[in-house]
Amino acid sequence: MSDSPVMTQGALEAAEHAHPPYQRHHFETVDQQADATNFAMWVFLLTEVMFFGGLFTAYLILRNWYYPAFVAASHQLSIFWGTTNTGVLITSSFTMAMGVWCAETRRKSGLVLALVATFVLGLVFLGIKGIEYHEKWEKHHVPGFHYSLQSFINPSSDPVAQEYGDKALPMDMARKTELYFFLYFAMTGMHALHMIIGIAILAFMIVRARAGAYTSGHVTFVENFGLYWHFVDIIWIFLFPLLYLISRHQ
Amino acid sequence: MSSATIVNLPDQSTARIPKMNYLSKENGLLSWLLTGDHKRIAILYLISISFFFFIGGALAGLIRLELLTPQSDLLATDTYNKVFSMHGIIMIFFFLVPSVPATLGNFLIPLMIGAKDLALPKINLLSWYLYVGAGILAIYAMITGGVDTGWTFTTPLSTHYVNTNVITTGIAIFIAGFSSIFTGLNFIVTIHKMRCPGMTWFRMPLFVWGHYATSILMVLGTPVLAIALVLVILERTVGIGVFDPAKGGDPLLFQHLFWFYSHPAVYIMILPGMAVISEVISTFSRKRVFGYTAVAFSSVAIAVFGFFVWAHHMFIMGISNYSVLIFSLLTMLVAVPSAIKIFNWAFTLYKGSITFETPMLYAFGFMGLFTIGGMTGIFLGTSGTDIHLTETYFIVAHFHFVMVGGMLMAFLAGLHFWWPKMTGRMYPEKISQLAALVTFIGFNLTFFPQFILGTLGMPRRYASYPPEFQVLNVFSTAGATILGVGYLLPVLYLTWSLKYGEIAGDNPWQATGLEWQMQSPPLTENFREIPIMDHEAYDYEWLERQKEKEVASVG
Amino acid sequence: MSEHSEHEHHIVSPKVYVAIFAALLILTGLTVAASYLEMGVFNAVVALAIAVIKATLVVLFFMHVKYSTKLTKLTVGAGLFTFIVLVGMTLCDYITRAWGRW
Amino acid sequence: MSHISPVLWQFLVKWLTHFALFPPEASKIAPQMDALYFFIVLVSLVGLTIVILLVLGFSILYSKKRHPVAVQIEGSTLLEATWTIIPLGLFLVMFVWGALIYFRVYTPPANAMNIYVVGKQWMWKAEHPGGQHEINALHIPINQPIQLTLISQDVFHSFSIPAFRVKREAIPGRYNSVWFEATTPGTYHIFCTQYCGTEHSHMIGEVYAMTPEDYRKWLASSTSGASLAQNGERLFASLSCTACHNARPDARGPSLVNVYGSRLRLSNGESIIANDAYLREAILDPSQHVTQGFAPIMPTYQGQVSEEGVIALVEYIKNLKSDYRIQQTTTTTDLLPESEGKAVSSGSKTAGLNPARTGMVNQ
Repeated sequence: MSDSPVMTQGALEAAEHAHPPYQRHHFETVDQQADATNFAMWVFLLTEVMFFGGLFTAYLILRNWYYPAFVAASHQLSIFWGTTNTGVLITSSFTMAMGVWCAETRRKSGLVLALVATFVLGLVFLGIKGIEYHEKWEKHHVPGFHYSLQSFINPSSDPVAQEYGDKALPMDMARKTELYFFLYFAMTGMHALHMIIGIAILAFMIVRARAGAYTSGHVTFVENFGLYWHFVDIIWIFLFPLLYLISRHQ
Repeated sequence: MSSATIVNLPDQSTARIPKMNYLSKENGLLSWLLTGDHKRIAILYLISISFFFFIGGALAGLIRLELLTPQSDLLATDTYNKVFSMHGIIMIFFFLVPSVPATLGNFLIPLMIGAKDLALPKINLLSWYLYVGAGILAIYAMITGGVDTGWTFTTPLSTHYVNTNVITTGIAIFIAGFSSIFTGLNFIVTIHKMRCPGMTWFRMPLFVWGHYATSILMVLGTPVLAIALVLVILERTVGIGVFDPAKGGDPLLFQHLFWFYSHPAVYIMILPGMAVISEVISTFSRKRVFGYTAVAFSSVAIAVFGFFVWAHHMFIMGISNYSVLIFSLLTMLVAVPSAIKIFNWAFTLYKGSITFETPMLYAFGFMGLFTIGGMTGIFLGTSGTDIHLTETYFIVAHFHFVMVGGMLMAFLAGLHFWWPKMTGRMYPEKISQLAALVTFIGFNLTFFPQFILGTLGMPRRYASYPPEFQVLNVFSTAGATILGVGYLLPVLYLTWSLKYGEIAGDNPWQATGLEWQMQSPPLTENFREIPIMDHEAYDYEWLERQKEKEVASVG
Repeated sequence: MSEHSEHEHHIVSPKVYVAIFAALLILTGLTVAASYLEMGVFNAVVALAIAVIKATLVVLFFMHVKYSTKLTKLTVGAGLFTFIVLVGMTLCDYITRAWGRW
Repeated sequence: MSHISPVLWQFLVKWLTHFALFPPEASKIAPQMDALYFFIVLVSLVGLTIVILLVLGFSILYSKKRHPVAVQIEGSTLLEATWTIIPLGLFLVMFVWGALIYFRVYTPPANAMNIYVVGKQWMWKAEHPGGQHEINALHIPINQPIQLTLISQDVFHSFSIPAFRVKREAIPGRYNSVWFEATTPGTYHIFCTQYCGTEHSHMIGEVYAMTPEDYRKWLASSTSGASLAQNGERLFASLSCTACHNARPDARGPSLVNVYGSRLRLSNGESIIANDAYLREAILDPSQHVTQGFAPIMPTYQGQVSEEGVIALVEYIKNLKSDYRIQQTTTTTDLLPESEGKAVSSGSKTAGLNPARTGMVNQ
């Protein structure tokens, strides 16, 4: 036990300030700080997993109950845009990973480039999402806002439904498509919200990276943000098959 | 040595509060509002949760007054419904969940493991702001019409059949949830990454173990409540239908999601209480906690098993018989670690050297009341008797025994125990012992009759009730007044002691924890240099040696 | 679980990233193609299996878990476990409801 | 003081004369449940006594005055094992015992008389098979198993009769059931125990357990003319159900004769038992489970039929033991042009035509 129970006055902390400026005073070493913040990010991601967990549970139950409605409604999503978006997001994850690598190896221009690429890809993803949402809005497939069952009780009126040869759903089943679309909007919306937050942080990081903040050995922030960005990617990796690919052959 | 107390205060004529401490380092409101110091944040939390406790308590008083007579004469039924809903919401989300962790835990965990602060001081401050923001929103919702769904927000009542401030309150709880997540996250990271050299897992005080288990529950459980509330809010605003049977949703799904958090939440509320009791019992019997590892692991076991038992709140709602079997069985398993703890505490007293200061009295109260509360939980976990007893006053009495008899007693035990560390001054001993006794008597008179009421079938959340239940209700209300006095006393004398209490010195209880080996109140940076832990937790022999050394060096 | 504060900070080489990136794109193509095949219940199984593989790749390499401490691995495991408890035990209730009475 | 004491006195007298620790045991399950209850009480008391004795005993024996120096003890694996295994064993006994009772309460015997109960804000409406309705009251014969099929029209309610030790939630969208067999004639409380809104505490009723003779008298005096099944039949005709469910060889819908309780093969290859819940679902969500060999063409009646209406239909279908009744209905419907307004009148005519057959449908 080296700490002294004796109380004396007048702390001389200044003398201890031999460590880098980004080290917070309550950490003993930079490594400890990096370790702790990295672990904190992981614990935060646990929270996020459980947050989406509730939505996934609801999705699985309702999908089992109303499978025909979920199939017909999922046909309304564009597989082209969905696949493109998956590609875009995976690419952005890749550029982010490269960004982390650049930061670790202290390549400033590479880092800026990677972050900008991630930023742009993130915006592209949201843009495509916007196109898809707009399409849903036009077809009255937004639950709660003049929701229309036309595509499902009268598939011949809907070119997409015709393309997949959808049979008309009985009224009661057709109504359940609203549940599908609700889950679609809730899950992708929650995901998009995470994207927006991520993009905002990215913008901030680009500015700081240009100033060289992350290429002087202090890479924790970039790494932790990378974890967040990859997590958002993983959520989409599950959302894509669950929402878009329920069945494309019926 | 053979006096009846272990309190060892410095000579009052010469002793002074150390000039340099976390309270005196900076002055002004801003230095508090922008602080990153875990100890100051703990004090901020202490003030705010006390505020909410007394609002919740006042609402409880209204409930008891209304139930004095069988008719709903003091409050109209809808007012009564709002009152008990707000009582539940405030007490659970704004008092019990943050009570011990955010105050005592926040204050003590870094001190106990030899760290200069929590790992993420800014997140810690953010969590307090979230809490306060949520609290203000909840109060705003209460003032502008209240909410009458009960704290359980049962769908479809909360989504389609009430027109009170469900959304505002829902958002408030959502935000409070994130405050709790951040606290838990901070604790987990701190306990993993910030322990001082030599502080192995099994040298940590059990207080830290208890908070570690709590934090796991906070981090993993709370987001599910958050999403459930988001869905309720969306159901109300845009009519999404996930919980609406008319649209093909399932109201039982809400119950699943809600109780997935809200059952572990009761462990969030009780585990920190148990954590306090371990410290207090050990200190006042001068003995290492009996079966340290068993107590440590039982905390973690409660946290883990706590996730498997949520559906026991739904036995009569029509979940499948098979899940009833599984969840009832798992509920029996989660009861065992609590029994282990109780017996270990009892055996800690064996061959100890026991004194009866206020914290110890509260701890004894905790053990008795928590045993009753825990055992009555078995009545409800047993699927057969649950049918008759659930949703009656039996369940009200049960969880008040656990929450108020358990957690609140533990909170008061802890508050008195660490009061000298937090403020540098002792509380007055005699009157606080009296307060502990008054609380204990008032509590039993308030809640014990409710077990009988519940067995007789009186449903919970009734503004009026058949007249044959009146007598027991009168007992209960009478008890509540006594209980109210029991809770007011500490506020008065603790405030008094801030100025007039005796100077406590570093270690008034002769306790072993690291937090007692430093000045009271502590320095802002806790430790001038990071200590090295070279002994087990609760090593009273080490403490003796330490004292001898000191005497020798002074001599 | 004890501290290894001075653990080697592993830098993953860009080659690994490129390989993973390619694998992810290929798997995305696969999962889309699979959805056009008629496989009965296996459609869902295949789609989820591919998603799990993709997620695992991201977690292990992009998120560096393969090179991380046991604590990080444990954290990931804990998240997965509680997620499965939530989904699994809730679904159990729904599935067994159809079994009817005892 | 002098003017308070009579009140106090009254109070004490009231308490002493009415004092009870548990409600009357008025059903067959009540003594069984109480046995388990008192077993757990006993275990709790023993446990509590042990804890109190330990704490008090040690406090006295090892108070600082008597025992100034503590003896450090690490722990004892044997003791830990003891207080892990003994409570666990006791808890498991309670679990098994409790589960047995749970299944008894929620598994109605085959000969139970079925009464439908609809919960709504804020009343209980009971529908007897004979067509008797009652609100916040339930008349039942003793020594006869009674099954309650519960549903709510709006929010969660919970139907509780403490004297019978039974309770079940009435939730919207699906049937829950519970059964009991009253043993002692008398009047007992019905409570709604799930918080259900403003007037929750007024959702109280009485259950009248009567001797079989009294019950028969009550039945006779409160009949409304048509049995529940007859009401269902009327509704069945007025909703033009017979257009498809007419038991003809070319019918577009399956025959409903004797369908209740049978195992149906579904179009997706699964099979399902046609119970109350299934019948309800088939009316409101017909395409959820389509019978094999039939197209999913049935329209939904969600929003068109009240819960009481569904109950009447279910009761009618449950009691369809032969084609005779349905053909009667079909022929009458066929005579009329296919407009809905007319169909209603035809329905009532049908009911009026066959008053003599009430007994058969009503059983």
